[in-house]
Formats: sequence, C-alpha cells, structure tokens
Amino acid sequence: MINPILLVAIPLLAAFLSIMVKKLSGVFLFGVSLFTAIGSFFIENGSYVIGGWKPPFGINLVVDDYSFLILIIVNILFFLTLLNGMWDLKKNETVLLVTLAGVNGIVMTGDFFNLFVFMEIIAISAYILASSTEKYYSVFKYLILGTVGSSLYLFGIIILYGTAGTLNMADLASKLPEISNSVKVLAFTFIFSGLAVEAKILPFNSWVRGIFGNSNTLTGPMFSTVYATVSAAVVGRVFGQILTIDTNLIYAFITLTLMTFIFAESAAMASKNLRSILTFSSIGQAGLIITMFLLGGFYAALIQLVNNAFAKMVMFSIATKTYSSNEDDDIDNLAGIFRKHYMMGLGFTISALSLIGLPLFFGFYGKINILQTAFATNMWIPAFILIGSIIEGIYYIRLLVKLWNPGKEGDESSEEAGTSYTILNGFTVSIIALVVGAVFVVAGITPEFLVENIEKAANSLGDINTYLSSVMGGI
Amino acid sequence: MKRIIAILLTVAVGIFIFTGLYGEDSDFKAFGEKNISDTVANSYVDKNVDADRESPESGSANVVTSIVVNYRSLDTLGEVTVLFVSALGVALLGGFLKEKVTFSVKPGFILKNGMKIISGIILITGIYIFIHGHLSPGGGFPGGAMIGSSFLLMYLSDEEFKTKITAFKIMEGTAGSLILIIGLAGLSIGGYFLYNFLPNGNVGDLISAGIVPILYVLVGLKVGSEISNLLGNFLNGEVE
Amino acid sequence: MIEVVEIIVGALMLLFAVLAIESKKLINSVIYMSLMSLLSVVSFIIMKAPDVGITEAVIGSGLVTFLFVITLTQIKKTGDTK
Amino acid sequence: MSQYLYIILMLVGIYGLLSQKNIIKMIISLNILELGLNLFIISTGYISGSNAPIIIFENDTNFVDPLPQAIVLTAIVIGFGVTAVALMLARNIYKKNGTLEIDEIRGEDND
Amino acid sequence: MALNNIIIQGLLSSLIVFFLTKFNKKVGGFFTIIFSGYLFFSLLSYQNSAGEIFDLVKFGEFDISFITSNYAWFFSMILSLTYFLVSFFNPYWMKKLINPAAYNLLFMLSMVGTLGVFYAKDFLTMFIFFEIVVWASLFIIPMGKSRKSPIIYYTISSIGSFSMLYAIFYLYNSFNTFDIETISSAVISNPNEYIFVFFLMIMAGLTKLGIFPFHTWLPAAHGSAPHTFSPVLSGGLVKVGGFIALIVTAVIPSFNIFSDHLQIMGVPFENYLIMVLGGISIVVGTLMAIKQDDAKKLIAYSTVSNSGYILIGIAMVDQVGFAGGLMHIFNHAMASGAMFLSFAGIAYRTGTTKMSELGGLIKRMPLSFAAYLIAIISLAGIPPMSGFASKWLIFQGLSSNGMMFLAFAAFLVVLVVLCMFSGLCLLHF
Repeated sequence: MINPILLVAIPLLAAFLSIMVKKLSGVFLFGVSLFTAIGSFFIENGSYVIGGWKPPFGINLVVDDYSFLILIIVNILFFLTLLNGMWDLKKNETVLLVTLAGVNGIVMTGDFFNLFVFMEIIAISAYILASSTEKYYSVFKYLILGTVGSSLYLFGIIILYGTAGTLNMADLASKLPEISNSVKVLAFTFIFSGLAVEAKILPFNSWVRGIFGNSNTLTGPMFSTVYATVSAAVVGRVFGQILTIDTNLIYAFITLTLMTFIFAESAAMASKNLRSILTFSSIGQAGLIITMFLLGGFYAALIQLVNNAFAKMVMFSIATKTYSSNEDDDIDNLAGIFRKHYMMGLGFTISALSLIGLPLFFGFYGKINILQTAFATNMWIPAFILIGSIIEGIYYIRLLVKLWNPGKEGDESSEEAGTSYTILNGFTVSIIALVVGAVFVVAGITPEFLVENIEKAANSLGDINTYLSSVMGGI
Repeated sequence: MKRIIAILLTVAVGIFIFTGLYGEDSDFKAFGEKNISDTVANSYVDKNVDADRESPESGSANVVTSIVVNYRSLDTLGEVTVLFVSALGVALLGGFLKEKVTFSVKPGFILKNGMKIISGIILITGIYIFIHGHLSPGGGFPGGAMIGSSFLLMYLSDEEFKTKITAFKIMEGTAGSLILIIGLAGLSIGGYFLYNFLPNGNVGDLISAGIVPILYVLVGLKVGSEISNLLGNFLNGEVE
Repeated sequence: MIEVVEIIVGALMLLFAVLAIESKKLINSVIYMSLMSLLSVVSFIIMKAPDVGITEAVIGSGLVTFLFVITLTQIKKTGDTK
Repeated sequence: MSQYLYIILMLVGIYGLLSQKNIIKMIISLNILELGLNLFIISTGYISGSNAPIIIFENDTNFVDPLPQAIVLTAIVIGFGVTAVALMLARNIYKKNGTLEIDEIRGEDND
Repeated sequence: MALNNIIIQGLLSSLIVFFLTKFNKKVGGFFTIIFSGYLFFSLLSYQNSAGEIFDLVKFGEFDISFITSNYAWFFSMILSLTYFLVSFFNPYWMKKLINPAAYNLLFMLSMVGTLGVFYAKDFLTMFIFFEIVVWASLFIIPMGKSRKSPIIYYTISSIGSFSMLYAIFYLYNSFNTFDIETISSAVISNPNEYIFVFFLMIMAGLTKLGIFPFHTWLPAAHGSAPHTFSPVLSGGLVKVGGFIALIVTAVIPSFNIFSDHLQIMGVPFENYLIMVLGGISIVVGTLMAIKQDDAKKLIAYSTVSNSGYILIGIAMVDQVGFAGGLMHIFNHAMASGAMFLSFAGIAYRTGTTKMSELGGLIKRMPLSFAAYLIAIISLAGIPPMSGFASKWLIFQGLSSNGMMFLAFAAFLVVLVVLCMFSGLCLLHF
C-alpha cells in the first residue's frame, strides 16, 4: 500500500534529477514508469490532503474506484507506449517523466485550480513531445488552441469562485444548488470549452489532425491513448460527477459531441492515409465516449474508454511503425503488408473489429451497453450513434480487407501483388498486439473478469455522496 | 471579411459573458462588493484553517505567500514544473533551431563592467526579495525573475559567460529535488506531503513561518535558474 | 478619485491592446504590448495586489518583451517580414 | 466598473486571435488575453476600502481576497513559459518556412 | 449431445482447423469436412425436440441461450447440409487460396454462426450470431476476385443488421426483455408500436435475402467470392435472411397483430408491402440475369429472384404458400449450391466462368453439365423436379388469395427463366 502522492512526487523527483545526470535519464524513465505501472495497483483509496490543510482550504488528491481504474489504465498504457516508442525518445526523457507526473496528478486531483496547473503541465509537455516530429506549425496551432482553452477554463472556474467562493471540487459540488442559473450556464460553457480542446470536441479539435497525423512511434500512441484517456476521464469527472448540468445546456453539449462523432467518422471515411484514418477515428471515439459521460452512462463510457484506449494503442503503434519504416502510410501502397507481419496483422485486426463493436470481441459488450444507455434517455441519440458506427465499420473493413489481400480489382488476390514495404523492429509491438488481441477475444466471450472493476468505477462516479463524505469527512 | 466575422464572434461572446455575469438574476459578486467572509480565503486571512494546530498556524505576514507556499503548495510545485518543462522545451527547440543570437555591436569595457555591477545589484535585490518573501510583497517568483534578468545582462554583456550555463542545470535540479525532498520529509514526519513541520515562530520575524521561507527561497532559486536557463537557451540554442 | 485613475488606466490599456493588434510593424506592436503590461502593473497596485504587481512588472513587461525583441531581431536578421 | 474593461481586454485578445494571420501577432493576442484574464481574476478579489493582504499590525485583517492573487501569480509564470515556447516555435517555423504568415505555410497537415 | 456443447465444439473446431491448416493445408481442408459433417449429424437428433433451453454463457447481465424448435431444426438442417456438402471441395482449393488457414477458420465460424442464429432463444443471441456470420463470411470474399465487393456486402448487410439492432433495443426499452416468446406475446397488445419494429427488423431479412432495393450485393459478393464459398453464400447464408423474415412475420404472429389494420386481399398491408417487394425482386433478378455473361453473376441474380419467391411464400402466412416458401428454401439451397459447385468444378478445370468461353463443355465435363442442368430445371420449376412443387404451392397460395398480379409476375418469370436457361444450355454446352 503506497501513498498516491508518490505517483506524482517520484516522477517529478526523477525528472529533476535526470537533468543533472543526463546519462541515467533513460534508466530513470523506464524505472519510474515501471514503478508507477506496478504501484498504481497498490495505492490506497481515500482522500489525501497536501500539507495537512483539510479541504476546502488545502488541495486534496482523491482516489476512489474511478480514479483508481483510470490510474491503472493510464500507467500501464504509458509503460507500453514507452516500450513501443523507445526508438523515438529523442532526448525527451525528462519531458516524459514530467508528463507522467502530470497525468497521475490530473486524474487524482480534487481541486479545480490544481487541475488547471496539471493541465498546463500536460499541455506544455505535449507541445514539446509533438515538436519532436518537426512539424512546428501544427504544434503552434495546438499551442494556441490549448492555451486559449486553458484560459477559458480558468475564466470559468474564476466565475465559480467569485460566486461560490471555493475552488475545491467537493465543496463546489455541495454549493452548486445555490448558484444562480445564468452564472452556471456561463461557467459551465467556459469550463467545457476549455476541456474540449484536450478532449478533441468540435469546434476546438482543428489541431488534432496536424498532431496525430504527423505522429511518430512515440507521440502517436502517447497522444492517442494516454492523453485521450486522461482528457476523457477528466471530462467524466468534472461534468459527470461534480458539475452536474440540470439545464438544457446538456443538449447543446451532446449535440456538439454527437456532431464530433459523425463528422469525424465521415472524415475518416474520406481519408486515404493510415494515420489520418486512425486520427479521425480517435476524434470520433472521443466524441462518443464523452456523449456517454454526459448522458450519465458511466459504465458504457468506461467500457468504451478501455476498449478504445487499448485498441488505439495497438493500431497506432503499428501504423506509426509502418510509417517510420517506410516514410509512407498510404493504404493503397500498403496493400497486403499483414501477409508479411502476421502477428501484427492479427492484433491490428482484432483491435479494429473490437473497436467497431463486432461480436466475439470486447467492443461488442461496450456497444450494447452504449445502446442501452442511449435508449434509456432518448430515441434519436442511438440512431445517430448507429449511423456513425456504420460509417466507422465501413472504413475499418475497407482498411483491413486492403491490408490483408493484395491484388488488383478483378483478379484473384495473390502474394506477388503484395507491397514491398516491411515493418522494422516490430517485435515488442507484435507481442503487445497479440496479448491485447487475446484479452479482447477472451473478454468478448466472457466479459465478467474485466468488467467488475469498471462497474465499481462507474458506481463510484455515479454517487456524489460517497465522494463528498470521503473528501469533506474531516470537516 | 475574416475581420468582420471575427468582430461578430467577439461581440457575441462579449454579450454572452456580460448578460451572464451582470444580468439581473446573476449572483456573481460585483466589483468591490465582495464579502470575504463567505469565501475560503477568510480562514487564510484569520489563519484558523486547522483548529488543532497552534496559532498562528502559518506564520508568514504576507498572506499571499502563506497561500502560495503553504496552503496551496502543490500549485506552486506544479507551476515550477511548468517553468521547468518550458525551459526544457526551449532547449530542445533551440537544438532544432541551431542558430545563436549575436549582436552587431561588440560590448566595450565600460559596458561589460557596468553590466557586471548592475547585474550584481539586481542579483542582490532579487535575493533580498525572495528571502523576505514571507514578510514583504514579492517572493520567489519576482525574485527568481530578477535573478534571471541579472544573468540576462551578463549573457548580453560578455560572450564566454555562456559556458557557465550547466551550473544552472545543476542548481535547477538541486532546488527542485530539495523542494520534493522537504515535501517527502513532511510526509514522513507529519504524515502529509509538504507538511509544515518546523516551528512557526511569531509573525513578522525573518526566521518564522516554519518551512515557508525555506521553500520560497528554493522556489526562488529554482525559478531564477530556470529563467536563466531558458534565456540562455533562447539566446544560444541548446547548450550541452 | 482612485476610480477615475482606474478607468483611465483601463482605457489606456484597451487602446494599447488595439494598437498592438492592429499596428503594421511587429516591433511597434511588441512595444505597445509591453506598455500595456506596464500600465497593468498600476491597476494591480490599485487593486491592492503588490505581489502580482511586482511579478507582472518583472516577468510580464520585462522578460516577455525581451523574448519578443530577440525573436524579432533574429527574424529581421534572416530576412524582413512586413 | 473597471472590471468591464478587463473583460473587454480579454475580448480584444480573442478578436486578435481570430483575425490576425501573423504568428507573432497571434502570440501577442494570446498575451493580451492572458493579461485581461489576470486583471479580471484580481478584480474579482478586490474589496473596496480594504488593504493589501500583508499583516503589518496585529489582528488587522481588513484585507482584499488573497486567493485570486495567488492564482494570478501562478498564471503569470505559466503564461511566461508558454510564451517562451511559442516564440521558440515561431523562430523554428520561420527558419523552416521562411515566413510567419499562416496563409503561406503549406504541407503540414497529413494527407 | 447438448446443443450448447455442439456450438462450443463448433467454435473450438474452427480454431483447431485454423492451426491444422497452418500445419498442413490438405489436412485442414479434410478436417473441415469432418467437423461440418459432425455438426450436421449431431444436429439430426433434434428433429422432434421443441422448447428445450440450453444456456451458453452469461454475457454481462444478459444470458446467451438457445432453444430448440422445429423451424430452427429445418433451417439448421438445410444450412449444415449445404456446408457439409460444400466442404468436400475445400481440400482441393487450399492451394488456390491466399490465406487457407483463415479461410477454414472463417468457414467453420460462419457455419456455427448460422446455427446460433437459428437456435437463438432471444434477439440478442440472434443478433450476435448474425453479426458473426456477417463478418466471418465477409473476410472470405476478398480472397477471391474482388476487394470492393466486401465493402458493398458489409455496407448493405450492416444497414440491415443495425436497423435490426435498433429495433431490438427499442423492444428491450419498452418490454425490458430480449426473449422472443415474451416479446411476441407482448406486442400483440400494442400493434401500432410493432409496425415500426416490424419494418426495422425485416430490413435485416431483406438485406440478407437480397430483396430488390438491397439486391446489389448479391452479384458483387457471390460473383467474386472464392468458388467454393459462393455456394455457401447463395445456398446457405441467404437463407438466414429468410429465417429472420420467418421470425418477424410468422413466429411473431404478424397476422394477428395487424389483424385490425388495413387489409389488402386478406393480407395486412405491412405483409403485402413485403410481398410486393418480393415480386419486384423476382422480376428484377430475372431480367438482370438474362444479360449476364459471367455464370456466377447469373446465378447470383437468379438467387435474387428465388429469394423473392421465398419472401412471398413466407410473408403470405397462408397455409399453402407458407409451406411452399419453406420448401423452396430447401430447393433453392440445393439447386444453387449444385449450380455454383458445378461451376466451381468448371473453373477449377478451365480457370474461367465466362459462358462465352465455355463452348462444348458437355463433351468434356458431362457430369458437371448434368448437375447444372438438373439444378436449372429444378429452379425453373419444371414438373419432375421438386422446384415445381414448391413454386406450385406458392402460386396456389397467391391465387387462392386472389393476388393475381403477383401470381402472374411469378408465372411469367418462370417462363422467362425456363427459356433463358434452356437457351443458355443449348448455346454454351
């Protein structure tokens, strides 16, 4: 049993030490990420106050089942991503350590301004990681949008502070009924816009294409799994549990997220480029997951979150490795590449099929839960979700058919027609892909062993009272 | 055309904000009419957050300092980290950039030594500011910034000063590590991360407020070295 | 009385902001921006925030301006923009 | 009253971000936005007729709200870091593309 | 042998076949014969059992379970027989396939999927196995000629299956169950709600059967699939759509539910709409079939028209026509299977399926020719063959209900088919 603050403090300490002894920075990075990946299983539940100042006066870290689940997922993903991208670190070890600290902190924090600080840490590390692909203008767009978003978020929470006089999440949640409606609408809109930048929701996601579409084997999996998971999880914490929206504003937000889903899937349908397809699919999945969070279907949202995170990790690792090996990821030139890399192809295929929610794979369970939740609220939302997932299925099937079966239209597919590209040093990727694929299949047939924790997390996100008592218990 | 659209959007946002904030049914506290007693800051001012600690619980005369370094010290840690990361980022981007700033005018004798004197004065001012950060206005951030600007003058004045930049990395790393080590010491002694485990003394003394001045000095050193680092990298590209 | 000063300072800041955005030469807009942040120090002090005032004076109007100027000199060196 | 001016200052920054096409101008607009935001934050903590939150005499606690000041201290330093990174990016963009007008930058977005 | 064990063994057998084929192609091919035959014979014993419930697995909070019934036995017999017979071709085709291991895996998987659809106790189970059938058969098709036809196939069939999914969850939202029995007894009370569900659900049947608006995927998929899989597609998987139509119209008694709605010639207008679609696709399929040169595309279009017969027979719940429809399912499965297989043999020998290049085949491959001829005659509905009986029953049903238009269309089409196929035979063989 370890204190959750260590998940933030140890990586920071390692980061500060690693600039003094540059030689050991890689050792620090892998050791610390392994430590957090293992230690996240052993952190104690409860609320931890910093400096002994109890909330709402001090800052507190909250570890309930929800943040526990997210911490486990994020730290494991971080470690696997490092294993995949260890050829593309490019002197970013210290930045990655800081990123790890920020990610763990933003998941656990129970204070709105502290969330802002961790958001900035993650964002600036993201700008630096992204600029290692030397696509500076894309990074600049990301920087401008991210800074504007965090300023809007700060504006929102300051409006709340000026009205309710507190920055602590639990205290604010208990003071929320007294706040008048117009101030709520204003503050919620700004906080949502601020979080929507990282969460890739329209109209704030114009940066994603440049960043994800040009990613290398480190940044692609990192952004599409760790950052995506954390940003969605933060939106779930803030708008699912703390700032519950009781006005018609919720429909405006859901309209935005559903539009994000549909438009992103259509854009993925139109694009011919492996990383772009996966990019737009990530945007669409973010829209879907956040729709679920806003609808209150935390169980479905978390299942889809896990499904999307691991599937995207496998797919983005393979896609970025393909690009870095061949300097090209046009799917027409990649036809039949999985005939050469059978294991990667298997993992990629299972991940894709699980992402589009076909039976025998874990994604199907998430799909029926999503539909159940959506139907419980509204008749139109499931229709839109189904339309979007039809589109998603079509382009993923097109992708898989092309990558497995070389040959021109009209004659039998054959080995000879295959591509000349190969994927270099993909051993770890193959292993991880196979393992994740196996987990998807087993969890698709009997999901019990995997969904217990998710259910606990969803329940703990569902009831605010346990959260309040665990945080404000001292008062 | 784009301009007009921008104006329209901005005006729309402005109307949204103003109607939301100052509409008749809004209970947002108007300018200057705030009542501090209904915010959490009231207890910061009265220093009675934690009943079972001896009063004054956070002995720094400057309430802002006591908030920044004591009550909400994790924010400060995170902020120092932000500056740290941006210094790293400037270094990496400078590595891609590979161009160093040179000035057409070579600094003469007067300039060099005048700069040395002035930067020494600024340096001492900065150190004074963050040592007295818990008593008087200012503190770690402006003090550190002053240190940074004093070293900036050194950069500008003489060319071979840049070789000393690795010292800043050492200082940066040490100060950051020390902050975390004090925090972990608080965790081990008081049971809380960044716990104020030293006696508070009485308000207004130089040696008072427990770990607050120590932390603030460390924050100042770290910010100063980070800013010097950042400026150096900004001027010279990455320096290994 | 103090309110009048506040209003005047705020109005001047707005003026400088608009100038900084709309002026043709980049160096002018940088200078307008630093003037704006210097003025903001005054209103910080008026609003009883000396710490913020000092910090803004050193960082906001000192170092940021320096960074902008260095950037502009580098760009001017490698070729002029409008 | 002067709070309105600070909000308008933020709006001017947003307008600059929306309308300007030069990268340096965009960073300047970003700074204007952040400055207006900081002023607004401080103004929410202002109480007319109160002193700066520094204990000079014993038990004189007629202070303005100190928490926004702490927040703004943090925000200013973060803004400085972001500005430095942004300017470094601008230098890199200029070195790579030879321009700072975003309309003339091509070939970044994948496919 | 309990049903759920049979299904599980089928799933396992697909994996076994996969690794065996990796080990040796021919051995894997032979084992598909063994396993499909095993499934066929072990299902024979459920002829007279109805209402037995077998639980497969607990899927979250839902139960995946099977129930035996007579119509399910009938359909499963047809399907597993088709698979069994077709699987005899597999060992010889392994060397022509790019990906034999995956082929055998998906072959067995799609077979198990069809069985699961037939024996499903609730709609969720039905949908799960339906989707398994779709994606398992989907990945076999591009091993053949075309890389585009799988996309068409997936698009159309996912339009159908997703509308069915929407309907399923609509029902679950209102009745809080997936169970077919419970729902069929519950919807009688509120028929107007069932209209919506009826059309959404039969959409899946229509897409799978290739009825008129959705008929485009049949020639694309059947025409370009591997030669040994086309018979399964047209003889087997199309019948899954027939089964879903049966569930929606007959097992859930649409006649009683819509009894007080607008009746057209003794049939509720909902069913009549479906029958009209069937009639249209009879005509369309035949007319399209005439001008095809590729034999597989021709058979695919004839499949469209025969699906029209099946749909008419099933949607017209009248005693005689219903029997005709069910019987025609069997006939068409056998006949189209025979035709595709004979052409598979021809393609195996000659490498082409263009009929203009296949002159005088009767001398070289008399047996294939005979099988092809018999199948054609049976499909055309000429007396000695069983195709005549089923079509005659359908005509009777139609004419006894006075639907002369559909009867006439069907009859005319019989003539057209007759002329066409005989002409083709005389021309090309």
